[in-house]
Amino acid sequence: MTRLNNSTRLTTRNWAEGNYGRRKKSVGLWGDAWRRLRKNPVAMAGLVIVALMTLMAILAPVISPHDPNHQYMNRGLTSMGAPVGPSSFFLLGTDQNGRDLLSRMIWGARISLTLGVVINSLNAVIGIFLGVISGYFGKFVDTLVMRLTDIVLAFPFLLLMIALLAVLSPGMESIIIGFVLVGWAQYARLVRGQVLSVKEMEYVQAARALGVSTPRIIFQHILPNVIAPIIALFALGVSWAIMGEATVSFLGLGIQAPTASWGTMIETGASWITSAPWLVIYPGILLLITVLGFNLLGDGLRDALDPHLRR
Amino acid sequence: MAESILEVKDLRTYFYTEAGVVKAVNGVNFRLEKGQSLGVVGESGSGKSITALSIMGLIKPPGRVISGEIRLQGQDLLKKSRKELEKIRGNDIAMIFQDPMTSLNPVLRVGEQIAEAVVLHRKVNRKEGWNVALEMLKKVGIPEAEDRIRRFPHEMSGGMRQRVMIAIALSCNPKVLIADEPTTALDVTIQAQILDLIRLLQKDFETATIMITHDLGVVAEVCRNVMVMYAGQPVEYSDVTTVLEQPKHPYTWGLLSSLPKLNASGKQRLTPIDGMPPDLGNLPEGCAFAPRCPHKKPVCERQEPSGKWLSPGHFVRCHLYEA
Amino acid sequence: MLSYLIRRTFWMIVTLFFIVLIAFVINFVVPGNPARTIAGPKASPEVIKAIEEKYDLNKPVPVQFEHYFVNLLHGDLGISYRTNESVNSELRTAFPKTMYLGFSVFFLNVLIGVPTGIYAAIKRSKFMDHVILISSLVGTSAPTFWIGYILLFVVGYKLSLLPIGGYGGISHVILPAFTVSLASAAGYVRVVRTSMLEVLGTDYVRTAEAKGLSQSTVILKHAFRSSVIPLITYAGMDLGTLMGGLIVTEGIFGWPGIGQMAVTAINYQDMPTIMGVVLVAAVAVVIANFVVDIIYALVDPRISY
Amino acid sequence: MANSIKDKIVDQAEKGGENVLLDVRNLKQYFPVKKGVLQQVVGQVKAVDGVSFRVFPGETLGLVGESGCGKTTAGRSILRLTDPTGGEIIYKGQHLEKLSPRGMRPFRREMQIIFQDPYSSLNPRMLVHDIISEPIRIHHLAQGKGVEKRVYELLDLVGLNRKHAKRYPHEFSGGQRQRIGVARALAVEPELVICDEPVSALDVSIQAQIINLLEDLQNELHLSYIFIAHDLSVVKHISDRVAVMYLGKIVEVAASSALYAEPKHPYTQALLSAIPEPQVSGTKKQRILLQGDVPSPINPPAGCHFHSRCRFAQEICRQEVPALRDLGDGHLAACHLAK
Amino acid sequence: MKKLGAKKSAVAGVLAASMLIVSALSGCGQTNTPQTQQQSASSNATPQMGGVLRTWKQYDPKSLDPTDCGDTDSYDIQQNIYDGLVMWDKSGKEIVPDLAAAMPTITNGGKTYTFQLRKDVTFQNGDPFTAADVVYSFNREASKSIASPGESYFSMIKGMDDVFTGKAKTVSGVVEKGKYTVEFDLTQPTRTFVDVLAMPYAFIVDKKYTSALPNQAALSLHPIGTGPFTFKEWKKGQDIELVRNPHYYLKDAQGRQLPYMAGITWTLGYGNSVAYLKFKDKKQDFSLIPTSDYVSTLNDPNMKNDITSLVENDYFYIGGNIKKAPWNKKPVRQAMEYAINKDALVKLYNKRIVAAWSILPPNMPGYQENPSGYKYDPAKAKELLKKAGYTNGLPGVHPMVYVKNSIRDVLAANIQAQLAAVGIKITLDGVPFPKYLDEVTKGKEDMVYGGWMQDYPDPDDFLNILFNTNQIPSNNNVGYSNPTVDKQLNQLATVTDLQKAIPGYQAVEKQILDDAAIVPLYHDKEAYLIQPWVHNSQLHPVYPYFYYWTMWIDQKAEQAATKG
Repeated sequence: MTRLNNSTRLTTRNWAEGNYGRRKKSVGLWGDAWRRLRKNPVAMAGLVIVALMTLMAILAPVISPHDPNHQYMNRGLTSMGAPVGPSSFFLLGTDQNGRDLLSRMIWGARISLTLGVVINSLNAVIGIFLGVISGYFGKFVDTLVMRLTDIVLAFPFLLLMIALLAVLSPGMESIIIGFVLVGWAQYARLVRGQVLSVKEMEYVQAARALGVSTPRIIFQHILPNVIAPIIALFALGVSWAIMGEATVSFLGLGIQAPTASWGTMIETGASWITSAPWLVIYPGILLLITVLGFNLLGDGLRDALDPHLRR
Repeated sequence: MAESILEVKDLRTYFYTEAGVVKAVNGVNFRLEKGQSLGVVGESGSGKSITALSIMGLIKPPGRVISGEIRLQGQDLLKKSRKELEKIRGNDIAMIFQDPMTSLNPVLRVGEQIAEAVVLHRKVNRKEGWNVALEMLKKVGIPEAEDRIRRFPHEMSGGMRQRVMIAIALSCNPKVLIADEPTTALDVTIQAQILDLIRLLQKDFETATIMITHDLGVVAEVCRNVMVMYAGQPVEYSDVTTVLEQPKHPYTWGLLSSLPKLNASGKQRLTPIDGMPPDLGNLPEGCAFAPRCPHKKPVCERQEPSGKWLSPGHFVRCHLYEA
Repeated sequence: MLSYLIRRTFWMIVTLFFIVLIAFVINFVVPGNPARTIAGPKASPEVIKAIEEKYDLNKPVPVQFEHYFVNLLHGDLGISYRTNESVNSELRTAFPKTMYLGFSVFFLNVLIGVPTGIYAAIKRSKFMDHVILISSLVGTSAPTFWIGYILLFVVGYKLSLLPIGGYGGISHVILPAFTVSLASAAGYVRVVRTSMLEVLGTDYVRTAEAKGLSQSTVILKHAFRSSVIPLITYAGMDLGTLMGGLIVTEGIFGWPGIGQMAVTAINYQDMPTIMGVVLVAAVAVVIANFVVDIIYALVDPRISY
Repeated sequence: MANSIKDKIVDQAEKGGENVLLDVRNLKQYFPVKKGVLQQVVGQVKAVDGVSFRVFPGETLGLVGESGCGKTTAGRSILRLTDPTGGEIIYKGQHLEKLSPRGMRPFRREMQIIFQDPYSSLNPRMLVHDIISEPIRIHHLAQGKGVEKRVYELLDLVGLNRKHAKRYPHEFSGGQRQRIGVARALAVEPELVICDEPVSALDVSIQAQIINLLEDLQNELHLSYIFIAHDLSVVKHISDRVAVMYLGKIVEVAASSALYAEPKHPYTQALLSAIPEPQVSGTKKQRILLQGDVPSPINPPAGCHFHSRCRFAQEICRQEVPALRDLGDGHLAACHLAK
Repeated sequence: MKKLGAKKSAVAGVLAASMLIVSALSGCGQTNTPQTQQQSASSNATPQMGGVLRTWKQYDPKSLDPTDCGDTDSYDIQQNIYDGLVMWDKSGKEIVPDLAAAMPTITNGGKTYTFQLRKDVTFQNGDPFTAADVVYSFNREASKSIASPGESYFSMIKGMDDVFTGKAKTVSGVVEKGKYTVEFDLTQPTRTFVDVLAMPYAFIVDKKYTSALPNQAALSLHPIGTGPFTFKEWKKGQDIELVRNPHYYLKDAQGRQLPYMAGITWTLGYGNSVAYLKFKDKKQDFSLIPTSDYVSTLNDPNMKNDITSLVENDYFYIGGNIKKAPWNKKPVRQAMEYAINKDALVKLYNKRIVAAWSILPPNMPGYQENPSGYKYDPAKAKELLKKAGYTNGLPGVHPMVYVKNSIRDVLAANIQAQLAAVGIKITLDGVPFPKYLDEVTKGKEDMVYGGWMQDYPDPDDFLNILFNTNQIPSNNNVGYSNPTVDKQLNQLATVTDLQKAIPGYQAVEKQILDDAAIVPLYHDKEAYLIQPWVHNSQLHPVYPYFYYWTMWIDQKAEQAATKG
């Protein structure tokens, strides 16, 4: 799985001085970012994928053609008990238990997205909290937090997860705990860096000169200005978590049966590549597309929200 | 009339951005004679830097030189191939940029950065290239040049770096030197040193110089002729005394009266130009300066002035002088 | 520079200490008695007691940690519960193999990533740039384990072009290295492209162009050289990720490195081995980051410590 | 009109009158230089190294010097945006240098700052309305509808349109943004405004607009300014008195007209002579070219900091730090040789 | 002893790892006999000498030291290097002499066993084999510093435990009675003593060589025994090489020196699916059949003849923890007996298992097909639940712990659905083997899906160890306790003639099932692939591996096949 790339931003040089921008009707920076995002067809493709996946996850009970856990012992399995291939009844075939693969893939979206969002929300909260403290107050706290992130980031992520999941019981909670133990560091580091640079901005100095209280400086002047890269990181983080869950599940430490999780589906389907290739190919493709969607969106957001592109 | 080195005719450089076509340079004409020094003055966005980059052939997408001629000793640079231009750049025309802190490659030694141009254009070997570099460093007044030649740019002060930039530019004895705000990023005492140096070398190398600046003081110091630009067009051209003392264009008036005078006695209120420079992506009809002009006439907002030579050597683009 | 080295080393040691501590804590909150696992269900209490004594498991956890730590200072990672052998000697066999695969991946990454990244930067916003960017994202998004199986099946078995798994020379390393590289080279492409774009927009590249240098000189001598630093950072950071990719890939292709060692050890809850692998991998990452910092200083004259 | 008041102030300053608004005494602001294994402090950047000056009600004190001379740092120390290393800051008779952040709060209403960079000085995530109303709310200067009314007043005051209130800073040009910054500073109705290079990022024509605005506001609201800038002509134009800084120290203070007409310190002389003037005819002044660069503030030359570049330097200059002496008529210079 | 999950652990610690093997091994043959279904190849063809068998293991063996032979992977390799005093014959039903010259004479009311040793045996390094080596080996097994997990199998030998607990220096019950005579004194008559002697922990090592080694681990890396193959090299994670021992003491019926093959190489490190592909590619002589490829392999004319299979002596079951409600109610347990459609499980496992209605597996002495006469009847199950007072199904959701692997996930999901259909809601708790052991051996679980594999073919190994009250909770994980059953089991253990004990065991088995202590699910069928040029690949019926020393390779056929 990929660790989140450290911000690789694109900067365009100011090719000419001065203000050439056309005066548009007043929009906030978010509106501005949205406009930029809309012009980026690749990012929009990502957004569409993400939206579709979200929709799929929410509407799973409505759109999935079968109960994802219903085992069709006769219709869904050959006489020897092998999965059956795609047909008009099972659009993408069945799995080893005679369950409808498509339905399981649709329900699997719930697991993947829930995990991705929950993990990253927790990471973001912890990371922002520590990053702000570390970046704004500096000194001892900063050293402590930064050393901690160094240590966390020095662990080979997957090994740590394996060790952790070997200790905790496999399952959703364990995955969340494990991924949060590791994942917050990325956020903290990013936020700290942002806070450090924003803190020196003259508008923060101005706020201090005006007697604005420290909490208000943090919440009104600093946080809103560091949020943009966090949003991009969030999208990339979701892709990281989805991929991570799949990898951990692949190693047999993931979500418990019979819950439909893409990683587990690929794991159990992996060895069927010769005899029932649909078991591994379709969930694999769906996983790839989803991760790609979040990556595209995250990249696009990073560009759209990048303050270096502004002015 | 002296020999013409560089002649720019009706140069137009546009940028095709998402927000529309930005007419950064919109019809620039001038002529530069051997050894002459031309000041190009204007505020941000007046197109003076883009003009320089256009001459150098360094306009990058989304920008494009859409029309005009740039004749260097009669040959139109706009018709040259990339390879041919590479032979001319740094050799016949050299350029100094505004910010000496960022204009030198941080990972290459200063000597290398001078020598590589010499090796390239003068077809000498590396060692000779370094010798030339050393000689140039001495010429631009860098003390302990033998030591400094091995240094990296970050080990030098801004003034020193700008001297290195000048050494690079002059190392191949160019016919034309374009200096784009060479002292804007420097302190005033260092600026004085650099301007002094430029003046000295101008004489020494007999290089025709285009000095781009927003500071009329700088122009007064080093230039013989001045071209004032506004919104991508030259609005007034003349010798420096005329422009500073008997300007004809309302914009030039405005510029001069905006400046606090050092030698003024007592308090005098400044007279700024109202409003803001126009959006180059959305130029007004008629004269671009009209919306800010205190002397505008109805015709100014309808029709672009074509410009007029009031005397040989004094050009003004203003409806006040067109009849 | 020297004092920087000392400071950096000091922090490296602190980091490593905490890594040891964390690894130890994780391993010793494991439910279940390792002695019982070793002895099996039928073992009498005496056997279990004897095994506990043998592996130091009857002591309080802080004492165990102290013993472990003191041994560690002597370079001794303990005895594997599973094989009864010293973890050191097992790592000595396995780690070079992981290095072999890891460096092959690195080589592929640089070989693919750097030229492609430069090319994309030159062709910025052109068709090929988009193609490269999108395919690099697809590469990053493809699950390593999934790709591994598919490559193994198609290239190894169906086409019989390369060996089907196992350890060996270049022909053996190609498939697993490529599997990992597919995801990570994409990162290199993006980093090189981005940093090249950034450098290509700088004033000093414009200066180089203004000197009349040819495009290739400008790109290779002026732009790439100074854009190499983000690449080094990325490569250093990527190492941790690489480890992850290697664990999965080693399992699929039967590559006898530390990744496989870890997975086996986890199946047996062989804690000394797990800790050994985690430590070695963490040390590798920490040292790599250290080396990266040193290389920085060598590559970038602006950095002095 | 206004001139008569100004003259009175200068007069007061020269005579050391009692009515002092701000008295800065021996202000020091050092920044540690860390190195070594344990990041021990091995030296200090003496950004501001014993600066003393006074500001009188209604006057503009210009603070000039080249980059790195400490003028900006001095401005920020006075406002306690950084904690000064030493010295006293006495505002209306009260010492500010030791106050807690809470204790500083009342004084935040009295002293304000306008920044150089019109881009980084406004929070890009806030509407202009919110930027200007924030200080009003914090200091409870108006309630409810009153806040909005006050915002509009301020916008009018700095020459902006009311409908601009509902826009974001990035939609404005540099000059307009600088006006917003001024409006924000004036929202708390301060008496003293520190203008930190407020026009140096602006084009000449816009610069003049802002200078005029600042002058008008001073007359209207009886503000005092500390005007920090490197552009000597601008400083001369706007200041009643001017202090020249070099390497963390003030080398010369005098009434603006006196200083420009007859600079006493060799550095001031060189500085003034270096200014390129947009005039061709008339008397060309004699240019004094300084050699070399400004020395490092970590390790400034002993004695007079300027001696390494001074054409008159003598032995005493290398040994002793010159004091800021009154050479008559309130014209102070820190030079052993000045008369 | 074996907990399955654990299968294949000849001895104690079993790994979740080898579970992959469990899922893969399994047979196709319809036969219930222990005979392996042999490929066409010729029992009448003459064995050829030479050729190297290229076989495979996913993981490195735990150890090549017999005191640490905790898993079948280690056993599979060690049995070639070492010999014991006795071994199982090819039928798996009878113990025959190995290093002993004959079966022991039993005296002292079944408490003294005297072995005469072979005199023609040397270790692979040339050292002669004598009674001193036997005594040394048992003392080594008992030693505290080694802490062998198999020590407790030999507790019946006098003084064994004393050495282990440090009360004595030497094992008093193993006595050298002459250069080639050894006497074992037991604390009480034990029918299974000779069975235990066939276990790998009782392999004999070279006293002179082993006692001179610098440390214990050294034997594992440089093992020397009397066996048919000599250890050559172990490249961790890559391969293990054994070569023919030319001085092996056994000859075949025609008087040819055994073994036939020049060596055996196990390549290590990759998974089942890769091994399968390598087998198909003829790069490997042996492979398991991945679950996913089983059906297609059966239908593949090129491969179906390469399959060898055998029903194993194991059984899998589910059960509630009888110590806890609601499983303490017999009707609830009985309801479960009727709730599971075992044919569905057989189908899901591609018929690589046989449905089980009994505890003892088909090849075990005393096997009965369905002692309590249960059948699949969900209506009856619901009725029984009602009888227990649960009209709307069992209250609560019950986590069922099992050793996780992909096939067990499939079966568990089906069990879950079947139980849900009669009103028993469970969740699945698939865990790694160590954690599974931790839960069940402490009786913490609510429900368990487990398995058991024989150590030796004696009903005692299943019924006594799994259902005696004194085995709660370490092996009697469901907490079954019936005083009558206990009494019978204790008595049956001392009966010296197994045949006489069988009717008693059958009655006990019926009683346990009548009490519905557990629900038997299925027995495994071992099945794997062996290339047609490998002959005599007879499965070991007790530990399902090969008798490598009687296998031979048709090298011409191999060359022809691998070239083509």
